[in-house]
Formats: sequence, structure tokens, C-alpha cells
Amino acid sequence: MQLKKIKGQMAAATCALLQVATPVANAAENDWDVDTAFLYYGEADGRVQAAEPAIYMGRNIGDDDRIDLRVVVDALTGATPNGAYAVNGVAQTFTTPSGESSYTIAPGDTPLDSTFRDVRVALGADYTQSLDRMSKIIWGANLSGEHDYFSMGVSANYSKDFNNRNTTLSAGVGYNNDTVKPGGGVPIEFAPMRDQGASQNIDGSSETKTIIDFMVGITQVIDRKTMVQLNLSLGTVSGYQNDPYKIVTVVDDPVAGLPSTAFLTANDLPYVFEKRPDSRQKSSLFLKAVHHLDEDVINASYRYYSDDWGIKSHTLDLKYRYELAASYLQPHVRYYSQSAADFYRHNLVLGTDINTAGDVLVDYASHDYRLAESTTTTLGLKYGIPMDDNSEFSVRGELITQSVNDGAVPAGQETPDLSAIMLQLNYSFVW
Amino acid sequence: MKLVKYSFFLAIVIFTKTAFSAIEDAPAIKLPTASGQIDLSSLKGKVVYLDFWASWCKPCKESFPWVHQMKETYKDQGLEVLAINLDKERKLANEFLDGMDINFVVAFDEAGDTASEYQLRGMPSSYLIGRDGKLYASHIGFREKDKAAMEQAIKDLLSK
Amino acid sequence: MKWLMSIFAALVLTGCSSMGVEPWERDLLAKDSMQLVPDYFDNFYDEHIYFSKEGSSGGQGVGGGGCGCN
Amino acid sequence: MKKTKARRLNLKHEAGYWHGRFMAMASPCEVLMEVEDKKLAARILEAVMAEAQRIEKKFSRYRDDNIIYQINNANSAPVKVDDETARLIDFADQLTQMSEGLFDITSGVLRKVWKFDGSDKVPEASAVNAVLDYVGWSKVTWQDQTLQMPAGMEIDLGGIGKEYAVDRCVQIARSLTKESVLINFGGDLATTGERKNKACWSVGRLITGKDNAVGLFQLNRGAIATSGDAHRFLLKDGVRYSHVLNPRTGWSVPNAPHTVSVAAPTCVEAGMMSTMAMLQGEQAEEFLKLQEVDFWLD
Repeated sequence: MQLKKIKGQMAAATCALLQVATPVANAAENDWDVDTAFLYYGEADGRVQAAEPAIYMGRNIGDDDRIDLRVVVDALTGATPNGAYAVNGVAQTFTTPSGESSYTIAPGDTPLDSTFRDVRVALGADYTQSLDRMSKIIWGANLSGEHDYFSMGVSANYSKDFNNRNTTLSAGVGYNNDTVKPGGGVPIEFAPMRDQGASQNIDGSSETKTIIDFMVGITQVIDRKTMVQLNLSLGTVSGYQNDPYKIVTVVDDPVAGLPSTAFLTANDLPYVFEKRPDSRQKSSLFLKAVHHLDEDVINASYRYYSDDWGIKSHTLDLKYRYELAASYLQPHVRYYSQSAADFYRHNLVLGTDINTAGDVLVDYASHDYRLAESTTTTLGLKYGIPMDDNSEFSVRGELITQSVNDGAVPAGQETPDLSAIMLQLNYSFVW
Repeated sequence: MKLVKYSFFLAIVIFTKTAFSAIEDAPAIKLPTASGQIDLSSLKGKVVYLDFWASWCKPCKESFPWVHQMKETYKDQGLEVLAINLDKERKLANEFLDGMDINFVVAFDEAGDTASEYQLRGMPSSYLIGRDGKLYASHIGFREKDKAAMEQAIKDLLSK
Repeated sequence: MKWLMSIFAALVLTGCSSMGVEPWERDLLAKDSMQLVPDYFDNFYDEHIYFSKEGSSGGQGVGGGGCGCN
Repeated sequence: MKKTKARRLNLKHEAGYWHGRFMAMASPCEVLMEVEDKKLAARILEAVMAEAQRIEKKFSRYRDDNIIYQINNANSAPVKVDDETARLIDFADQLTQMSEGLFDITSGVLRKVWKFDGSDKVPEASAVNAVLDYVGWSKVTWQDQTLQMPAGMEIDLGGIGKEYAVDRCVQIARSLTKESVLINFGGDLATTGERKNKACWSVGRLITGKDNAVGLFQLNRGAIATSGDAHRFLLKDGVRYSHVLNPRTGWSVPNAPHTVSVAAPTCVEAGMMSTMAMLQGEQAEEFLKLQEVDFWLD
């Protein structure tokens, strides 16, 4: 055989052989989106401290369905107001929920119950079921438990896209069933707190409430840079809604506001357990807009809330995402203000609101600061670094200040301001 | 005018599922590519798979290997693929394409004019144009489960 | 509540179909930062904290799970 | 029911790159990836592994569930093959023409009489001639993606398969990363492109039976393939019979080099060039010089 040069022919033949397509990344990549976070929440003056690690995972299933899972652990310590208020010149003694011990608050200090300490674990799962190209249902379930509280709920949210996906209408319903099992038992409403060691006014060990929520919403794309959302929600809560650990002070004289010395027998303390209505109708209107500037993004929302307990509130929330070269800064402002619940009472006056036999003459009463007229202001800043491989690290700090307007109350008995910080670390990635 | 447009799409939706017959002429396309210009009319005589995509659209990305494969499999039978990029900035499209192994022509339509001509209703959108330059089928989105039907449509039109 | 409902209905019925963008103009809307809830846990923690410190809650959606928070 | 557990990848980080290993096509396979991200490296390795296994499964002549088995057991019936198989057969067809019949995918049946076990069992001429009736690409009808072959003949794409797999995997790796990836399937290797900072992949050239690398290639692009196997021969009356068989005569090619390595843009070209060189016997070196390729021969 003659030797001949075949290099060119070989290259051409090889080219024909190898020009084949490379069907690599075939199916939609079904990776998990993972978001891990850690929150430290700390209130000033030795009040509540919380550490909350959390993990979220979500992935697509097939073409259109999706599953999202969430686990949050919430570890709490610290002290929380028991419902009584500070009084000048008088030390106040209270019995702990278990009834087995007592604690004394110095004159002029706000009564805090420091016996609470809790770990809460919450699980959540959502399944997004797509019905067709334009509509889907998100089925949700959640479960949470702590030593004195257990909650489980389910929800369904239907949404449908219209006019080239520029409009989305949604409707949702949620059902929740909560059980509270207070340490030491369920205190009898309006019954006095009793001395340590005495038999406490307890009736049963647990109570439940159910919550049903309805929501309708619309999301509308306004233009290439703007999208708005409007939600309307209605909620009904029925069942036990008292805070079993909160009491109301009984006074002889509203002008002085000192705990009564003439109240009932020797074993009774001048405080009665609070009582709230066993039904609550809530409604809210929620508006949100996101707007893209040249680089930055504004995310603003407003909520109006009202319920038949007499609470009306306004919430404004504004985030501004300021893009840096390879990261972003996001200042956050939130302002909240609410009116008091109709039955929010600074105290109950002996002879007017409650008689010497212990019969309470008003329907409901609570001195829980969360039912008072109040404002909450939050200032925060977040710094985030998105990375090339779809991961992102961010850190967020927020400063929360809450102040309660007690109205006309004797000097020194005002609810103190609450200030707290939030520090949050976040790392999200695709797995 | 509105009625005409509407009937145009109605027909397409129906015909995707039944026998093939031409609807109307495919709107003209004259767009820049990385190396020059492409004119749809120059592809007459071939079956054209027209693919509208953008770098920010996830299913578009997922469709690329499949489109690549279709071209490879059916080019000998006369399939041509024209992928029209609808990014507002060509830089974004180029970043997306960088390092990708593609065997089809990518044209750039920053203004989206051809997209309006073709009355896109979703991203990605694809159209099948016959050898006669007429529009035969359209498809919105890209899903695993649609692949087989889309390939069948290509095959049917090639053998028509 | 009734007036809210009627505002809502009016918003749904009017105008919406004339607003919006073409499918190929969603480049900015597709960004993570342009989602209604761009930061999952920021939102989650906020809701959780304010739920336990304020007299009102909810509005963004249904479900979520209660707690005996103080 | 057998449940397969998620495979654990053999993936290690070495000086500036990820190094993945697996076994396929009866060879140790390696993938070197100059990427940062371990997940990306794992994805590339998995894709390469899957492709190697796919090709092995599809073209191995040791299986009874693939196209090669169908063809070899068609008993003279025509067999229509898929596109990929057709491209490989087309390629083999062209090689046969280029080599004037020295390269022939039907030559595998000669192994029935030639067993290269290091012994002196050189077959009888009559036995070789008997088998030779079943060798010869010219006896095969190949058109319209359909192959028709007399009963008793067999084809074997093994001579192209490994190099083809390397090049396919290079394409896959390129579609997954811009960074340089080196694919090495049992000594046939190729890169996807140049490394960072003009660095080269250092590739040791191992001769079977010797412990140390006899040469070090500095590969910055393209491919290198090696033919030959120092272990496979027969020795009789002082004559060494190499395992390279001439399909026209049915006899071992005299004075074929032990091994030939060739560098080329693709692994297929490199591999076919070295195979062709082996088939030239003592003219191997001359042949390679004529092709103006880089080569190593001993």
C-alpha cells in the first residue's frame, strides 16, 4: 500500500462524526432552593430574648408544581409584663402561674413575670398545584408546638392569571386550631389571683380557639417597572382568647390607682385574671407596590386593620433597595399605630367595676399592653451580597420602639416604652 | 383589526392539535444577528422553528438544549431554527449565550417589534413556519411534557 | 367592610385590562428584587415578631400558624 | 426489588482543579476540571460519566441489548440503525476507504483464531483463511442508514468508541463550563480548551507493564490518543506477532510499533491516526511524519 496523506480527509470525517448536538442539561433543573436564617431578638431591660434559627427549602416538581418546606425553632427567655402596672411607694407581690411560688416587684417597677421560658418548634409545608398554564392552588399546612401552646392549620389559596399575566386574582381560605395549656391550669376569668400555696382559681387544664380566614386579592402589573397588590382579608376567631397569664389590677381609688387593700379575703391578691370576648371579627385591607427605579427597587405597603374589639390600626412599611456595585443596602422603615380595644382597662375600681363579693360588673377587661393605644416605629438596615452561583448572604439589623398611650393614669403607672433589636443573618443557595 | 388578530390565534390553537393547514403568511422578520442580518424570507423552502426568548426567562434557558437537538436531528430534512432574543440590552443576551453550545441563528430584537408582530402571549413562544413561508403552529412556554408533541409537529411539517 | 368590598370590586372591574406589559417586557419584573415578597425570612420574622407585640396581624395572606407568644 | 442508592462521586480537589474518577469501557476514566465550584465539578463529572456509560452500553459488543448485537445477529437481514450509529458507521466506512481496507470494523471475527496471550499459539493458515471469509467491509451493503451483512460477519465499533466518547464528553463539558476540562478515558484524552494563565495539563505517558511514565506531555489544547498494547502479542520461533491484524490477509502486521501516541485537535482524529499508523507496521513512523502530526512512538 502506498503511504498517503489522509490528515485532511480524517479531519473532515471526524467533523461529520462529532458535529452532533450535545443534549446536556435536559430536563428543567430540579434543584432545591434553600434559605437558612438566624434571628436574634432582644428587648431592653431584661425582657424577652429570642433566638430563632430557621430553614426553608423549596423545589419544583415536574414542570409546574412545587413544594416548599419550612422549619423554625424559637427559643425564648426573659420576662414579660403580667398585666399589673407599676405603682410608686408600694411593693407588689404576685403568684407564679404554677401557684407554687411568688415574686415581689419593687415600688415604681413594672411587674414582669420572669418565669417564662419556652422553646417553640414550627413546621410548615406548601404544595403548589398548577391547574393549567394560568391558574394554580397552593395547599398549605402548618404545625407548631411549645410547652403550653399547640397550633395546627391548613390553608388553600387559588390564583388565576388574566390578560397576559398582567392581572392575577386570588382567593384563599385558612383554618387554624389552637390549644392553650397554661402552666398551672386555666385561670377562671375575673377570678382573683391567690396567694402562693393557696388553692388557685383554676378551671380545667386547656382551652381551644379556632381561626378562619378568608382573603381575596388582586395583583396588577402597571408597567414594566411597577406592580401593585391589593388584598382584602376577613377573619373570625372563636373560642378562648384570653392571655391566661395576664391580670388586671383592682383598686379602691382610681385617682391613686393603688392595688386594693379591701378586696375580698386574706388569701386573695388585688388582681383578677383578664377576660376577653370569645369571638373576634377581623378585617384588613392590604396594599403593596413594588417599583423599579433605574437600578434600585422600592417596596412599599400599607395595611388598614379593624376588628370588633375596637382595634383599628395603620401599618406603613417601606423598603428601599439601594444597589451597590456587587451588593446592596436596604434601609427599612415601618410605622404602626393602633387604637385601644374597647375593653382595655387600666384597672378595675372596687365598688364600680367589681363589688366586694368579687362579682365583676363589666363584660370584659384586659390590661395587656398589646390591646392599648400604641405606636411602633422600626428602623432597619440590611446588607446583602448576591453571588454568582445563585447564592446570597445578607445581614439585617432593626431597631424597634414601641410606646403605649395609657391615657389619663396616675403618675408613675404608665406602661413603659419597649425597645428591641433584631439581628438577622441569612444565607440562601441552590442545592 | 382586533377581530382578525383574535381569529388568527384561535386558528393556531386549534391547528396545533389537529391536521396541518396553513393559517396565513408568517410576518416578515429582518433582524440583526451577531455577524450580520437575517431575513426570514431567505429561509423559504425550509421549515423554520421560530423561538422567542430572553435571558431573564428561565424556561427559555431550559428549552435551548432541546432546540439545539431538534436542529441537529432534523436539519438534514430541512429544519432551520431562528431564535429571536428580546432582551432590552444585547449585552445581557451575549452574557447568556457565552459558553453555550448552540447550532442555530440568534437574532436580536431589542425593541420587540417582531414579538408584537407575532402577538406573543408568553415567554418563551415558538412558531412553526412551513416551507411555503406560512405560519402553521405556535406554542407558549416550555415544559417537559410538551416536548413530544412539539417534536411531532416539527416532523409532521417537515414531511408535509 | 362593605365600602372596602365595593372599592375592591371597582378596582377589579375597571381599568386593569388596559394596564400591564407585553410578555417580552418582563425583564425587570422577573428579578428577585421585584417580587412582592423578595426576602422570605425577613417577612416571616417580621410577621412573627409583630404578631406577638401588636394587637393586629395578618393581611398578607391566609394561614401561617399561631403561637402563644408574649 | 433493587433500590439503587445515590452514587457517591469520586471527586477530589487537587492543586487548582477538581479531579473525578470512575470506571467505564473497561478503563480507568478521569475528569480534571479547572472550576472553583464543587457542585459544578460534580455536575460535569456526572454528565461525563453518564455519557461514557451511554456510549458503552450502546456500542459494546459484549451486550445483547444494543444495536451492535442486533446487527451482528441479524442473520443477513437488513438492519436500519439510528442516526448516531449511522454516523459512526459512515465514519468507519470513510476510514476503510482512506486506508484502502486496512481499517475495517468487520475484522473482529479474526479474534476467533488469534488469541494474544503471550504464548506461541500462532494459528494455522487454514484456520485464518476460514475466518477471513467473514471479514471485509466490501461484503457489507450500507446505504440509507441500513446495514445488510452476510450471516456470520460481525462489526465492532470498539476501535472508535472510546475516542468518540472522549470527544462527546468534551462537548458536554464545554456546554457546562468555560473553564478548562481534561477528559481521560484509559489514555485517550482531550481538553475542552486552554487553562487559566496559559498553564498546561501535564499528562504522563504510561506504557502498560512499566511503572513509571515514560514521557510527560504538556497539553494545552486538543487531544492525545494512544494505540498499542505491549502485553498483547504472540512469540513463535523468535518472531513477535503484534496484536495488530491486517484484515486483508488475516495476519498480524509485522514489525508494528508497541505503542503509538498522536496529538490532534480531537481525540477521534488522534486515535484513528495512531490506529492507522499501527496498521502500517514498520512504515508507521514514515506514515506519521507524512501526516504532519505530533507523535510519540516506541
